Amino acid sequence: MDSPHRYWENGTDRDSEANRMVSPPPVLFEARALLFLRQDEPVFGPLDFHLDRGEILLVEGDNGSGKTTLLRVIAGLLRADGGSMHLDGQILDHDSAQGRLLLLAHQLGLKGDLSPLENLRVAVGLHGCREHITPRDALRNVGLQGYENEPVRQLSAGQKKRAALARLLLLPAELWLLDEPFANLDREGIALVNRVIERHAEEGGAALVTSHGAVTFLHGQPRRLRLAS
Amino acid sequence: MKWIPRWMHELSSPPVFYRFAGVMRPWFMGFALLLTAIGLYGGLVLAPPDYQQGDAFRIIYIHVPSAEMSLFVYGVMAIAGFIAVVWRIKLAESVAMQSAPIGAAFTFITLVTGSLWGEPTWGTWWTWDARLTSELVLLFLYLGVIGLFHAFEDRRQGARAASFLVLVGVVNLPIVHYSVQWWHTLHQGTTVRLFGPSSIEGDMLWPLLVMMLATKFYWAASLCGRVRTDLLSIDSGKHWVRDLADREGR
Amino acid sequence: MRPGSLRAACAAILRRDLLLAWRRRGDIALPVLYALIVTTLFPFALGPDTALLARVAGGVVLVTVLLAMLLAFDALFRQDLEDGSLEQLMLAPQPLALMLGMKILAHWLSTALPLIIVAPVLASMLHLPGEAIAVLVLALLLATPLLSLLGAVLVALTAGTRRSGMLLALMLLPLCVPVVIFAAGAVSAAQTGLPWIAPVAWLAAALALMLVLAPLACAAALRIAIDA
Amino acid sequence: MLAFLDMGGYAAYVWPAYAVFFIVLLADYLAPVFRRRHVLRELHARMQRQKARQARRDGMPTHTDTDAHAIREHTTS
Repeated sequence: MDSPHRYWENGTDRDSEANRMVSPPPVLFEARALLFLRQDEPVFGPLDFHLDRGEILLVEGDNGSGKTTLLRVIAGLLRADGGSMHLDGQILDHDSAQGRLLLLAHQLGLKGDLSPLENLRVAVGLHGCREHITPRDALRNVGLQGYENEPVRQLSAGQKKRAALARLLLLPAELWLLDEPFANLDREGIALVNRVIERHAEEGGAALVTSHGAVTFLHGQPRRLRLAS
Repeated sequence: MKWIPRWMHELSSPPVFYRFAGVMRPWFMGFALLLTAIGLYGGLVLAPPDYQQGDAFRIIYIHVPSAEMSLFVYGVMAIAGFIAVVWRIKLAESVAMQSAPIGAAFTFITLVTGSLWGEPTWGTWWTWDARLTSELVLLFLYLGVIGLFHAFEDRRQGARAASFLVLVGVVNLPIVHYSVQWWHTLHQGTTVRLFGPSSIEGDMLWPLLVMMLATKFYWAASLCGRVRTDLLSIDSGKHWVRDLADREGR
Repeated sequence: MRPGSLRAACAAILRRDLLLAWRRRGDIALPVLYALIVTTLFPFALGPDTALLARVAGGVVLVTVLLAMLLAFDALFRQDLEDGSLEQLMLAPQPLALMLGMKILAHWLSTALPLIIVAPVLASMLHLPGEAIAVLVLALLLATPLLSLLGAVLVALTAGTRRSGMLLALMLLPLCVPVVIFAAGAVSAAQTGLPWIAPVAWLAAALALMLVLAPLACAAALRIAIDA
Repeated sequence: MLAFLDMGGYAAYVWPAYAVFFIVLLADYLAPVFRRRHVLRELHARMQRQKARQARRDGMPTHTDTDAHAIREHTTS
């Protein structure tokens, strides 16, 4: 605990730690002394952390501690004021990240006048598509069968979130940045998000998941990154 | 940015610039007043009346320096704006944004004095010639920059966005000027020339040059004052500003 | 994994925006209606003198089209910014400038093209002679995309601010002066029997230049404007 | 002197032009002076309020980091 801005709590048990020693999984994402200022005061950082393939990192912190900002910086929407980010060992900046990471933010990025299916097709057009999955499959996997052609604006908040999750299933990206993915969801939806994240991790992807502290619905015991306010 | 000299780097720190500007401002203003006194004495008293325009030509001593400053300030603003957009230096953002009101003031003066000069010499307050029209467009450009800057909640973000607009304007201004010239020839309007004789007498010329220098000093003084005040707002959470408020704010 | 191709991405954005415009086709009619109303008002203000109306017709139609476009500009990025689509667009593996170019194209197709289609009607309401109408349409075909591109840069700059239509007008005025001059110049040259190729060529040259520069500037402006 | 003020009959143009020049520039020069005073006074008042609140909370007025933080929060809002 050399800095008030970070401390680690390793949630993995010894066995998997030992397994890792045998065949160390390559680091997917790494942040070095990552710093973001607003009006010359740090919003977060300097932060050092890394994310292996198949790993989920829970970003904790109170409201205003900079969780969303951190995700937006990693996504390249905001420019960091210091430090560097590396994806697969290569420096990540504004332009090079594109397509390798996905952001699920508070604003879901769905067009209200289009149906979930049309929204997903646009996303596929922009990003390309994973193998062996179609937009229809993705919608079925998130429990939106029957709503494929309904305008998104007529769906409930939870259903909109599911449609956004379907986009994650569909698009080829290794690093997911999920901002409060459990908000607006019922118990079934929470289980769905957990399934989706776990599958992604099993397939070798990684995810940063934010949570505002009190409770997290994330399964298992992920590594935690705590942002102090 | 290794190539930036050390003194420049230090000067771009807000507290240092604040002190520097505070010291320099009275000197700049003093020179400006002195030169204005000399220039206007030369221009209003010593210079003989123009053989065509009589004494009306004496408006030249404020009109032409103002017109020159309206472009000069835009140039400075564009350079500072470029630095602000590319390197995000706080002082450059401030200089770019605080230049805009000064430039707008000079542009406004140019338009009003031009109009007051036009009435007795061409018999009209306003004519759509290339120079006047460009100057009007320049005024709108300044107002747009000021408006955009104030439309943002975050000062620094507003400064960067408005600086970008300044750079767009740099490309635009010459195009406006030439297009208005072309338009003017197309419509065969009244051809007027702002400067009656193209070769101006020495007695008439030197006060003009002095006045041009005076407005430069004035600009330096005004910019110092504005940037200085702006830095206080920008750095209002910083210790140096809070100490200052402790001493001078009561 | 199949990475997305550039052409697919362009098509996706273009299709999406046109589809959205189609779903809200009532909004397409608004600028056209606005232009119609403004043009109708001119004869009432100037009197029904045919010669006078014919003389000002080109300019009136041009300025009306410009103002109608100005009304529609605000919608260019506003929705995308509010629902988060713009962020998703910025994360896509395609060059942002090109994607924005597609958005501008879609916006032009859904707002300016209807205006160009009714422009001959508006012009003949003001008794503009036939040959001049042809030149007017040609000038509009070059001038409106130019305005769309210029406007897009400015809209991108104001994207991070509260709603401000007047500010946009103030910012656009200096930029659209040359466009208006050359477009109206072409029409009035055609009306008086002078060669009108030169101003049209200038417009075409400016359009070619802005087709390259404006999307890049737009992307840069957008990055500045959402950086908060 | 009167002849000078008359400006060869152009007094109605020359003097207003000079008046505009000096008035506009004077306003431009003085604006930051007043604004600077205003900014400092406002900041001082805000700091006093912060200090008073801090004193009520802790029993004694001090400069602390939360103080600075609160000021920053205030200016951004």
